[in-house]
Amino acid sequence: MENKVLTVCPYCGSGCQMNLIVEEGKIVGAEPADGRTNEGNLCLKGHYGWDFLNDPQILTARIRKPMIRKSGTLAEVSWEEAIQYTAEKLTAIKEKYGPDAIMGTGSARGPGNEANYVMQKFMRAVIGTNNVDHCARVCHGPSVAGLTYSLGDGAMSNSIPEIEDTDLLFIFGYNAAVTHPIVARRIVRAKQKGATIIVIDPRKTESARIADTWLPLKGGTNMALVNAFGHVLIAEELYDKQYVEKYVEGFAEYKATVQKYTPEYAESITGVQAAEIRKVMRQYASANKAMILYGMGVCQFAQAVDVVKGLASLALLTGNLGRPGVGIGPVRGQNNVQGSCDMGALPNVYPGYQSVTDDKIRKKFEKAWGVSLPRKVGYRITEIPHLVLKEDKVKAYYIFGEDPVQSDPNASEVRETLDKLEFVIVQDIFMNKTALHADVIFPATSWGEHDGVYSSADRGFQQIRKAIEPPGEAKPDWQIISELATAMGYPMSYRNTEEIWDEMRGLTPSFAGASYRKMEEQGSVQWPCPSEDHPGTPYLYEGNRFTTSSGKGQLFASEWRAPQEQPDQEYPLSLSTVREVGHYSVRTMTGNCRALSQLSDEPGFIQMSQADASSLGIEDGQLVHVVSRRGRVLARAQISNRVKTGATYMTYHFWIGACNELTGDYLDPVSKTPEYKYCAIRIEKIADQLRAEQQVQQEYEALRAQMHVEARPV
Amino acid sequence: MNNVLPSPFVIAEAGKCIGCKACELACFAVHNDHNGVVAAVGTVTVPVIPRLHVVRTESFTLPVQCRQCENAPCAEACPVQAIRREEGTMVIHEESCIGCKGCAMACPFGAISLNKAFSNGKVVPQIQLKERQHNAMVRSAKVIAYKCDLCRTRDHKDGAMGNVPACVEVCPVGALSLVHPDTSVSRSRTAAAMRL
Amino acid sequence: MSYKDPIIHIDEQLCTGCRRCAAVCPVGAIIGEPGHPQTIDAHRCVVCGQCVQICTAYAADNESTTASRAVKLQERGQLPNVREPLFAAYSSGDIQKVKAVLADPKRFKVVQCAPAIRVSLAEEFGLPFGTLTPGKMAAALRRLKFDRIYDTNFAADVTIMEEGSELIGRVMSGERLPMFTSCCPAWVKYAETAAPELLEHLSSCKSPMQMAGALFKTYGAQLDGIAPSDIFSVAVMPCTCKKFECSREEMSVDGYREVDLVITTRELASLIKDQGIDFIHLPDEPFDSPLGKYSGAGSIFGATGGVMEAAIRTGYELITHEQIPNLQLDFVRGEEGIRTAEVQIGELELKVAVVAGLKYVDAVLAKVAEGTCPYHFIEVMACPEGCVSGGGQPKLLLETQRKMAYQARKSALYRHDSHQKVRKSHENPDIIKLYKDFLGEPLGHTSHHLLHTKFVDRSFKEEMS
Amino acid sequence: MNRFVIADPDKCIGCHTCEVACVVAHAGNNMFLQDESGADFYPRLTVVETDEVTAPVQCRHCEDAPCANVCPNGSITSKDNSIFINQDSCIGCKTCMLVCPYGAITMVPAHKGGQKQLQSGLRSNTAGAWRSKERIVANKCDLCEDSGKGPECVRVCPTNALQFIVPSQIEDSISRKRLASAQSLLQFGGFSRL
Repeated sequence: MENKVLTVCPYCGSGCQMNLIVEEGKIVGAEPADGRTNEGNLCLKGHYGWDFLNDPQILTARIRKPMIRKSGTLAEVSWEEAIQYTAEKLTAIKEKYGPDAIMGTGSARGPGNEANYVMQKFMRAVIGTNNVDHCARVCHGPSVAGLTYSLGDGAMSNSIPEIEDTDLLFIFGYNAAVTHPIVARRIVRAKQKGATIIVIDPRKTESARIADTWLPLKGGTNMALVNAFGHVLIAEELYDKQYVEKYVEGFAEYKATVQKYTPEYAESITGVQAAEIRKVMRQYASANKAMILYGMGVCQFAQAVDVVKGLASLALLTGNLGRPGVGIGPVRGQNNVQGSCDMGALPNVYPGYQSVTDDKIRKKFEKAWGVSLPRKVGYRITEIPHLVLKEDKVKAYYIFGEDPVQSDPNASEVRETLDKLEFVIVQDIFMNKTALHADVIFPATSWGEHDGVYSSADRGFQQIRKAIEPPGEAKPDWQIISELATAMGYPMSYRNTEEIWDEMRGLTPSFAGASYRKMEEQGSVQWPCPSEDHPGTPYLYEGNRFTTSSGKGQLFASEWRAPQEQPDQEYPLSLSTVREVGHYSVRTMTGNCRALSQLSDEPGFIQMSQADASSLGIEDGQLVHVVSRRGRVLARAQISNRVKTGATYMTYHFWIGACNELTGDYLDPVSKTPEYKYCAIRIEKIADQLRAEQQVQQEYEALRAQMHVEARPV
Repeated sequence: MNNVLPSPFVIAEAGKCIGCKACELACFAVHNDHNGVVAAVGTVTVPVIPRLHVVRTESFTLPVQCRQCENAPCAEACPVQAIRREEGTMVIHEESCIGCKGCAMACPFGAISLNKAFSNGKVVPQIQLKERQHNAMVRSAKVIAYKCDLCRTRDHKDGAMGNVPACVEVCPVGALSLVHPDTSVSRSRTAAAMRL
Repeated sequence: MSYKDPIIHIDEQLCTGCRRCAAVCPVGAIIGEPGHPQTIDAHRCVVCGQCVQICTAYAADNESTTASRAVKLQERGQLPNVREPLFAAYSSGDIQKVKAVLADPKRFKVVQCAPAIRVSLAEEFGLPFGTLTPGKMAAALRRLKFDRIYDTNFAADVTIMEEGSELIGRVMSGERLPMFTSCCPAWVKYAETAAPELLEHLSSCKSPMQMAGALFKTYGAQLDGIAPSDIFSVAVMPCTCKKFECSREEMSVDGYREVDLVITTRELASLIKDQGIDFIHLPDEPFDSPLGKYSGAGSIFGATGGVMEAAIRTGYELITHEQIPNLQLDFVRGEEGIRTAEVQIGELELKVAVVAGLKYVDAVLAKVAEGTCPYHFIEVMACPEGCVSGGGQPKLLLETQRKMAYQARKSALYRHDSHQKVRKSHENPDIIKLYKDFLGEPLGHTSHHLLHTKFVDRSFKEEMS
Repeated sequence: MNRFVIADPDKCIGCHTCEVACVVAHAGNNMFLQDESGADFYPRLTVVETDEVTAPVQCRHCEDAPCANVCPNGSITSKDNSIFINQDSCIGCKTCMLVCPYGAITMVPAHKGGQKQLQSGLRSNTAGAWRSKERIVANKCDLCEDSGKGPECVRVCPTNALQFIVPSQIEDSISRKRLASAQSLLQFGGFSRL
């Protein structure tokens, strides 16, 4: 019997709705549904990215039972034992070192909002620390920080469907075709409808290819360019004086900072022609509706929050906010990274971005949760290596649905950190590189095996639904955490996700009206949704009332700082980490999908210019060594005439060609987001290609064995 | 002599055309020596495949034909370089054409059409390509792209007037003309100057 | 009237309303708005077929709005394997019927071809304009299984005998002058429709085709010992109006149709192709005697001025009993329009006019009605250059070649004439024999019965059914 | 005339969904359900990315298909308005691949019922052992004829960059363009003055 289960795609923040087709308890197919953002379309991951649920053991094996490290090796144990053991260990560490010695993560991926709510509640109410953070830190952390400062809310101001109805799209460091094909669809439609498209990207992305103007800036010069944009708006009096006067603050300081960033000065830094800088700003300022979209090309630099604020300032200067088809859009990378932020899996805020340092708010949560809560802002995940290795402050790490060894920069340092920690808990669906360092492993249910709510990148709450039974003894994340909390003396007895959701709504004014029923009825509810009779909010800042403390938009500019590590003689090329369209995040899911894994497989690629390849004598498709000060990996050369000479790109999904073995851990001072987009490397040609290919095969087999993949029949 | 002369082309004049299709017929007549088409209609044994097309609507009628584009999209679209510029005319080499339809789709004027190739009054068969017809595998018909070639290969001995394409010559109302861009532009300039 | 089919049609699915046909129609019978399909006023239409010749609105293969080609061919009375394009203006065909009769061994099939066929038929097979092929034509007809290959040219010689005698009589008596020729059925129909009061000015002679038809089923039948009822008489004509003429009620002899079916040059060509006859490589074969033997005078009937020239050659000698000094009468040869001349025949200064193109005849008729027309004898041909430019002739793809084609066909006729041993109708030995053995004398009783007719007033539209 | 699929580079975002769809459509959904994970992956269209263009390239089902015209044993035929490769009779001579001006044909191991087909006679020596050689056959877009649902790539493309062109559409498009080009001339007149 065929049965269709309506749910939301687990890949990327586009929030595409889809049906899983279930036959006899197994998923046999997927088809697009008519969701608000996807309108009956899916990309390849949505269409063909569900069969990891059948545990095909391609890259890594599903975790089916709890495990405890006993005398060095992981051994399967019962749930009781695992929970009891973990509760005791955490309690002991808390007693010995204090609650702030324990760090926990949220998960921006499969678990959903309820699990994140329970996790942050666990850390805050049970452990007693604000040490909860998650991978938003390594992606759109700067957006949350920057946009909260500038406008009030750390999310897309406008909705994905509005993209196609704007007059001008200003796309900065955002490769939608690869990261969000279904958002790229809107860009294509905007172009077809006549919008002007301006793309700022060092690479000729698909958006750049169809753009009216493409500004190929040098990597690591964003701030200089954004300052120059502001300079032109003011110097040529293109900005909306009335709007600035009425709704915006900080103009004088802003003007003073951007003063020296003449287009000519910016050209000397960015390589973008001064005339082009002027031209695009004239277009941007004169468009009736202009929308900024940006991505990791903005956020994954050590100077990221400043650039986010700088981009928001451009929208503020031109009055491109508070209406449909305008605004600024950080399109979130992971399916529920918006949601894990919404749920307060961040060290400084409770659900709904309520500050942990605000006494009134803290009292509300203390009353609801029946405990006293910590006042101090917690640690960020990117600080953990330093806090463990250098300051010895963190002793236990509860890693929930993340794989920092693969996803965080400077992997060898992350491994060292994990090994030094006294106690590491990994809660996940598949074996991964981080799990190899775990003391306890909790098997969790996957997307498709549990209910919940995801937040799409444009603030849309949407329900995910259980389609099949989980394998082995896997349990929903919220249930595992609840059992652990109970074992630690703080009973949690949720019966289902709706109970958790309703508790969360009761404590979060801006989400208060987003009930399951409303989601069911509307398909999607965009926050803020303060009351039961409120339909949700497609675009923020109606009437140009900003949610900053003063109610006004905040202009901000800052001096440009060069990336921390510059290419030199020894490491003459720059490396930026990117994504590829057929894979997702650390690849535990897509790497276990038959079609997707065959479209592109280990060891992954390093994209380079023809000129660089020629000077190194490298041919397309050859294996090469990529070396940085921090590591050395194998990757396959992909020669492209869309990249600049001197620049290289690696996708971060691959386990053999793991680019985060190479990346540096330089952080943005505000958001603590690492500089993934810029480090120095060199490429070494490999003479014996055949041997290198064999090496890749051997490494792959070894990895798979480590990941508990059963030996494949020859 | 560094200037590349733009190609001449045939164009129709709105308001004059009466829709008689004499141009289509003439076009066909002068391009089918190899099919034994001579002067009389009775010598025609193949379908009339014109290289210009009279468009008719409720309000007007006008023939449309190749504009001999300088940056011909058809030639760009051709994967086998069967479309080439020869003596100022964009010519489709029928022997090379593989019937891929790319040129017809690329042409913004709709000036290219695909049709069966004929020789000696018979369909030209494929070399090998066969299709099933009535339970037997038979050689398919070769299909090629057709478009205006300004009658460049036309035999002008039979009462033709110099190098004027047949369509221009037969139009009973003078709605078609062969335009030489260089001379017409200079004439327009002169005319504009005289109006000053 | 016995005919139902108006013969000339405009296919409304194909007509683009360019009205080029209206421009060539001599009688203004084509009605319609520009850009919309035209219709034919059958009452006015003289069935000359000039519209069929000019029409360029062909059926494109891919027009989904039109009926299938097979259906149209059937409607048009054409053979199903005809491969030439179909045009909006067309004449109904009879070739399917001819084909059926030819397959019938019980019928005695007799055929005649008009003078203009032998100078144009070859064009249908790709030969140059005006290629003269009487021998191949006869050979082709024989291969089509006609039992007797007779010829209209023979009857043209008879026409000269009868019409010449009639002219002499009228000139002598001064009655009913001027006298108009009556060979062209379109002209006759026009006269009957537009000027019934002047019908007595027409020669009472039937056309050569009808004379031939009448003789085939009488004299011919006797010669071959065949019952007239077994004879099937086909005429190949350059003319669409001949189909109308042969169906006129009065065109019968002793209860038999004089001509059973008329087909056009184009229809004959389609039948030759249908039968797989390699026309180009046929040997030259003679016509059958005696009704297929003709003089040069008979052959020039196909061109404007030809009847006049032939009549003068014979009339001169009948009146003067002297040999005509010059056989080539260039003053009556020419193109579209009116040509006049005065010919000194003994004492008589014969005033003649030649009208080529029906549209020029109105001026002449007006003069006749006024009684101020100075001519004795007027030849009228409805088509622009006589039968060579008839509506049933090979249709041209290129308008630009029309003049050249007509010129070439006419030259071929005159060349044919000049190569004949006998160039005057009254010197044709078979004509002499015909009168001796069968007719007696021109305008005699038998002639009157078989070769002369009366014309009808067709000015009332109601007559059309 | 033949039907074919063609991409609009102005809409293509290079997401490769079409390629995966192609493989899945030809493997059947059991591709996801088999225990063996080594299923072959041979898309019949290929996304090409150059500096200027991004678009999948696939068989144009040429009317005068050069592939069919060079096929030595009639394995490529015209069928239901498409050019069809009979993989059962293909001898793997590769000539079709060479002559295709679109690069739309690739040589792939033949499969039947999910199993790689081996040759009965021909053996090859790999790593010191003699084994029956795989059958290698020509592979290209077949318009997903067997599915009865039309080309899967067209169905899944998220930006509608792929179009399934049927002959009447070409005719219609040409007619539309003719009409438009005629209309564009209406406002002018008197070219003969030039």
